[in-house]
Amino acid sequence: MLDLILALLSGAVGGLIIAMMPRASSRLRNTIALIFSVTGMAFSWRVAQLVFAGESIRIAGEIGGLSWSLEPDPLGAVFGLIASTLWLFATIYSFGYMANEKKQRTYYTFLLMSFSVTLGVAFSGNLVALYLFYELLTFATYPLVIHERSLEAMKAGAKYIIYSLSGAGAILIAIVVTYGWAGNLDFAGGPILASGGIRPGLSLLLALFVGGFGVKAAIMPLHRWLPAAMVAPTPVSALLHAVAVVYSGVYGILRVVYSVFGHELMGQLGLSYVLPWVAAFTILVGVTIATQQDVLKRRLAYHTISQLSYILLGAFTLQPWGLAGAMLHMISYSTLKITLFFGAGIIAKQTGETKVSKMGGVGWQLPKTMAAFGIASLGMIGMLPLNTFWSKYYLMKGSVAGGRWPLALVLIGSGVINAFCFIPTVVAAFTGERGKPTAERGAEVSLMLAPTVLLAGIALLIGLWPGLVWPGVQAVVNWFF
Amino acid sequence: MRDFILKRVAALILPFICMYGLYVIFHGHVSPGGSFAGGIIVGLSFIAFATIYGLEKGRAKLPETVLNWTESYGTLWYGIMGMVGIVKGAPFLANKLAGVSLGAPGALSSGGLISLIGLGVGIRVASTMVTLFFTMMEEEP
Amino acid sequence: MTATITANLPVFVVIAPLFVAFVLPTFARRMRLVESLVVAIEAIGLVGAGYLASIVLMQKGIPIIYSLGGWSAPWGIELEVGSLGAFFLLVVAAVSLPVALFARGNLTEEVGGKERVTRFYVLYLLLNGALAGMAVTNDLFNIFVLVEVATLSCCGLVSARNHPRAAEAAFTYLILATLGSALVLGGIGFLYIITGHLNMGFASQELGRIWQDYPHVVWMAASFMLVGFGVKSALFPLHVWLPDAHSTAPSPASAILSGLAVKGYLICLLKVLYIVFGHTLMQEFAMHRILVLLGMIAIIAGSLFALAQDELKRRLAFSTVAQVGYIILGLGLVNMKGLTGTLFYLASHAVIKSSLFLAAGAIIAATGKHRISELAGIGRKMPVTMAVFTVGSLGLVGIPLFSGFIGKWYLLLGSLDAGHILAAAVIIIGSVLCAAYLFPIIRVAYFEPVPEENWQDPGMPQKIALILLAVGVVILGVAPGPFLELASRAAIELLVIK
Amino acid sequence: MRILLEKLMINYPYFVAVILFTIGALTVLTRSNLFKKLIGINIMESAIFLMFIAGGNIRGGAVPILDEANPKPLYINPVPSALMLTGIVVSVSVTAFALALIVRLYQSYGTTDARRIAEMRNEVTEG
Amino acid sequence: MRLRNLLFLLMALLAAYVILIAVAELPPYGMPDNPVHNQVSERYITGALEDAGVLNMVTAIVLDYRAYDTMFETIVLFTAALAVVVTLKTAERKGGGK
Amino acid sequence: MSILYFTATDYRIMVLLLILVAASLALYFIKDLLHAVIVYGAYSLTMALIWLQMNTPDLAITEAAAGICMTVLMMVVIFRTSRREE
Repeated sequence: MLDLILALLSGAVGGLIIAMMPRASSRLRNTIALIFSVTGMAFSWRVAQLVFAGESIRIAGEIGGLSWSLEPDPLGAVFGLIASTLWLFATIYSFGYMANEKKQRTYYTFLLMSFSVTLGVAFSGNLVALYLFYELLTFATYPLVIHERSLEAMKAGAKYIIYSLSGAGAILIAIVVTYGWAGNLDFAGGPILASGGIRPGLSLLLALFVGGFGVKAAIMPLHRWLPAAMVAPTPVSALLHAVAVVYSGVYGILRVVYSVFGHELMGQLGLSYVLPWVAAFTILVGVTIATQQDVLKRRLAYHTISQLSYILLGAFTLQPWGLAGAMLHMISYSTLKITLFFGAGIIAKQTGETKVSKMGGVGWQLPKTMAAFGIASLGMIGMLPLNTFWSKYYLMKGSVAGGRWPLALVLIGSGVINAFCFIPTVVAAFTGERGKPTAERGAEVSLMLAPTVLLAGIALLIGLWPGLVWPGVQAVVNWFF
Repeated sequence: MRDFILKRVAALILPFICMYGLYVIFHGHVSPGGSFAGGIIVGLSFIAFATIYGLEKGRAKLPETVLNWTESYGTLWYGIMGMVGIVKGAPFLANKLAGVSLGAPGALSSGGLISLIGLGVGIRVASTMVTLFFTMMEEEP
Repeated sequence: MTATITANLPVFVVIAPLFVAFVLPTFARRMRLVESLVVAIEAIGLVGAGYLASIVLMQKGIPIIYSLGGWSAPWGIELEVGSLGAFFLLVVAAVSLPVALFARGNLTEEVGGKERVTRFYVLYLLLNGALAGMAVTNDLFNIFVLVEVATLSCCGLVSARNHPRAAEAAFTYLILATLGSALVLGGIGFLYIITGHLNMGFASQELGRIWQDYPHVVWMAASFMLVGFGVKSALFPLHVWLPDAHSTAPSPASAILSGLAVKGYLICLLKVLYIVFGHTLMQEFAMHRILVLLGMIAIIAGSLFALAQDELKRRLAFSTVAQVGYIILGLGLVNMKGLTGTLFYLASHAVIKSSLFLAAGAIIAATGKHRISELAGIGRKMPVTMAVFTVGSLGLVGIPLFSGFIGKWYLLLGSLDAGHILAAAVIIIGSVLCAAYLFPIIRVAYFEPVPEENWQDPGMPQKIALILLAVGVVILGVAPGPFLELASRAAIELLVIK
Repeated sequence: MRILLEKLMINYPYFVAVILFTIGALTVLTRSNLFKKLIGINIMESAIFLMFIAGGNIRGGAVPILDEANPKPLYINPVPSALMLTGIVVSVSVTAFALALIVRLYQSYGTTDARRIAEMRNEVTEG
Repeated sequence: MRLRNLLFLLMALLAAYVILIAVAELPPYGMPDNPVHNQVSERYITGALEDAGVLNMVTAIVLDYRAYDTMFETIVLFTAALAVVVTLKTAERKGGGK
Repeated sequence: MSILYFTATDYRIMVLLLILVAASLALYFIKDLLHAVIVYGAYSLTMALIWLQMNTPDLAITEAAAGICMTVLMMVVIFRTSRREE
């Protein structure tokens, strides 16, 4: 109980403390941010440990006749683990990346605030709390998106807000309908709508839910805010728009599929035959568009859109193996994608290059960065020594088990396109004149480099020893099946 | 406007118009008419005075402060009459229930509080009319 | 003594502000005294309304009936403090106190000298008394007279601003509002001629007995009432007077007009529709569908108009048009959740919109700028004001933890119960549009370069008033307990009448 | 239609009230002079009064004032007259206030025509 | 402008027609057994003398049975006078004395 | 229709109502404001006569007084503002 509260509060308290100190030196501010990130991470690890141990933690209350509750289950715990761990890395990376930027106070305040809110999404125990934190996440991250304060940033921010609020509105209607039908909104007692059986309008409800959460999960027709939001500073793009915010959308869809409808009810709906193909479409089209992009961050953004749908695909197969694959992909993809973004950030910061076509020879200037980048690129294809191999393996297994073997082909095909997407960049980076690695010196670069390399290492480690994360995945699968 | 005959005739008639207004106010409860109509008639007599003798003389008859006070306290008078009921332990604006003697039917003093309220309303309607007229006449465009 | 006051409280909450209003003009010169008296009487009114509400809550559905002059219901005028009355009384008292506090010492620029300010206060108190009267009255003709007092004092408040545009807006408002009250009177006339009763309860009983004989008359009476009160409360196609009137009035007047006066007319409409006609008759004549349709149109159109405005107060005024749409829509969802949502939304919008208008007034008074595009960086210069504005905006958009959310939640529940999926969608679209027209203001205020000028937060009483309203928004959103209880009780009472 | 007209013959005061109401509303909505709008409002209100009073009237009824010497068998309904007394006061008040606003507008714009006032206001805002 | 007036005229005629249909349905004018003449007006007619002590029933209603309405009626007049003064008296009164 | 019978009072009221309609139409069309106000005075006096015919003398007196009062106020304002123009 206390662990849960502390995990949730640490980010908010840290953000408030930073907001209260307008004149603090950047060293002090960094220290505070670090301390609170670490405590937040530690307590969410502790919560996860308790949850996997089978203990139930529950905080509940009521707002105006609406009861809310915080009650992490294995799925929430895994999301919390991913978010809190990567948050620490991103915070450390920010110390280097943001060292010479302006408006650091606002940046760190809202970075820590969104940490709290994301954990809130992860640990929410019913739809009301989920909706509340989901809505708050939009507002907590908005100042980070428009951090540049340029016209482009403002436009991107407006787009982000409007898309998110529209999605949240759809979710609100869906929640109201669910409440009207089932009378309770708690996740704990099994799938909410399962007891009511099949009824007309259920497909529409599912479409509302998926559409609403799909905005943040960047499902293909609803993805347009994500490339626009790439104007944010790199750590923000890396963390929020590759992991935390989009994962909250993905997490919402997982919740809807497995906690609101339940896989049995889902299986009876006609829509459940369509949704995997929507995901497959997004996978292929997203990655294809990504290969056309020249700006590295935009390429990464479209690539994110594509990869998120792997997770959704796994979820929509409604098979234990598929869910396992989705969970594994959630874990492994996040480490790799953050590595890629961090690498892109270092390249942009140290050489000023943002376009892929002009990155020839960058590798000689930034060998360590490009090495990590290369490892992550290989991971995106799904090569063996890396963790994504396992997730793809289980995803394919799930789709074949669900009788939809063409989906497996989609996965293989997208792996090939992924190869086209990043490998040429890495190869080109190591061609051309062989310069000296001068750009990788200094405290700031090492602050950025350390998390990058470390994350690449973690990805490799998980790939070599998937048993490290398997218990968590197992717990989630057992929880829902 | 400064016609001599007009002034003389007005001097003869206007007091009677005013008296007639007061009559209408006082006899509101036994015959047609009532405080509102009577009040307007009284007000109109003053308005006619001011039109014929000039605005300054009219103002001198009824200074702004007097009008201000009649208006405010004339409206309050209604409330005070209503409070009589509450003081006597009956609801607001009670008349018979408050134990006020209703008097002999048809007499001028009948009706308990009704005639008192009517008097207050009549006076304040008259003063409102005069205020409206003066305000609209006075302000220079 | 105490017993007398308690027994007569339903009438005291109405006449207390009026009595103060009558004596106020005679000491116009002593500004301090006038201001303190106004704030004091508002505070007393709040205490009285709170006491009445607590009694009503404790009595569990038995309304307090007060017969004026001792004449019982069909003969005399009857005041009824049920859940609905107590609810609206509480809203009126809770909003008008901070607004009166805000007006302290702030009016001379917009209104003029001491005498004019005193008259402004008198009109303010008269409006207040009329609104309180609307909350508790149970008589059709009394509603008309109260509506007239409210209309005239509203127009007076608008024209109190010493500016030709204010006079023009007041004239348009006066003409259209009088047209509306003529229609209301006509509706009352129809009802009176066919039922012979002016008391709402008796008229309703009689109407239930004889409505088959006069179907067209009933329909016409309802549409007269709807159009009449619709003009007064700025229902969408009839809203033409509102933007001018509410944006040119002095800021406290805009706050009270948008926050409360419009709500007063809506409460009257609600009483007429649900008490006199009753929900069975409403459904019989399909009035509820018309209301839902009008509400949906108003939400969308008002929001789109608001988006197009660059002047701060005009944008807020058009937003009122949109929010009235929500309340009308909720009136059409003839079920318990929808009515609860409407009533709660009415209260929350009263608090929110007055806080927004007061904040806008403080900004305009401090900077002299009326346009949103000129307000860059104001959030840094006037932190309290802008924080209140932000809280108000979040509440209006319907973010959880703020008051608008709970209202919208119940409206959504109600519209789905009534089977209006489209209405639910429009409610959500309205929220998104609301975000689209309010958040740019906040963005401009906080995330754009800070100007050089020395702009400052308003003085202490104004700050307290703003903070009180913001706290109200948050409290209504986090712990709406008694308010929600009263609203849902009122909804139940309105639905079981027939 | 014929039945309608027949019924309207019986209810002729109501019929005239509706006509007056329509003329008044048209005057308010189509005439741009402020005085005309004001007069239109007054016509509308008096139409409503007419409807009320006609509703309370009885053919052959007596004036509602008791005459103790020779009591009448049938008095008309006194309620509408009482209500309309209030209504007349209201319309007087509205008229007075509207006249004051007209004076104020004339001071500012030099005209009492709504259309010209709107034009002048637009010029002022643009300039 | 012409077109607009024509439109208004058509709308007004339509509205008048609709109202006329409703009005034709009202109880016949001037009949003693109309629903208006119920126990309420009966009480006012027979009880005015006893309850209020006045001969004029209208006065009895205005100032006794429904005195609350009349109070608000005077308040309407008060409000109007005040509003007129607020609108027209833009300058402060000259001189200090009252 | 058996109840369609008119008494002398009815005919008087009908004539007065016709005058009323004529006056209101005139008010719609008259351009000269001063004339319009005079017609308005006639209108409200006709109204007072109708009240008298309808057995409500209280209302008749009040209407007459109020009509005169309104006419006077309107005249004052017309003299002070835009005399004789529309």
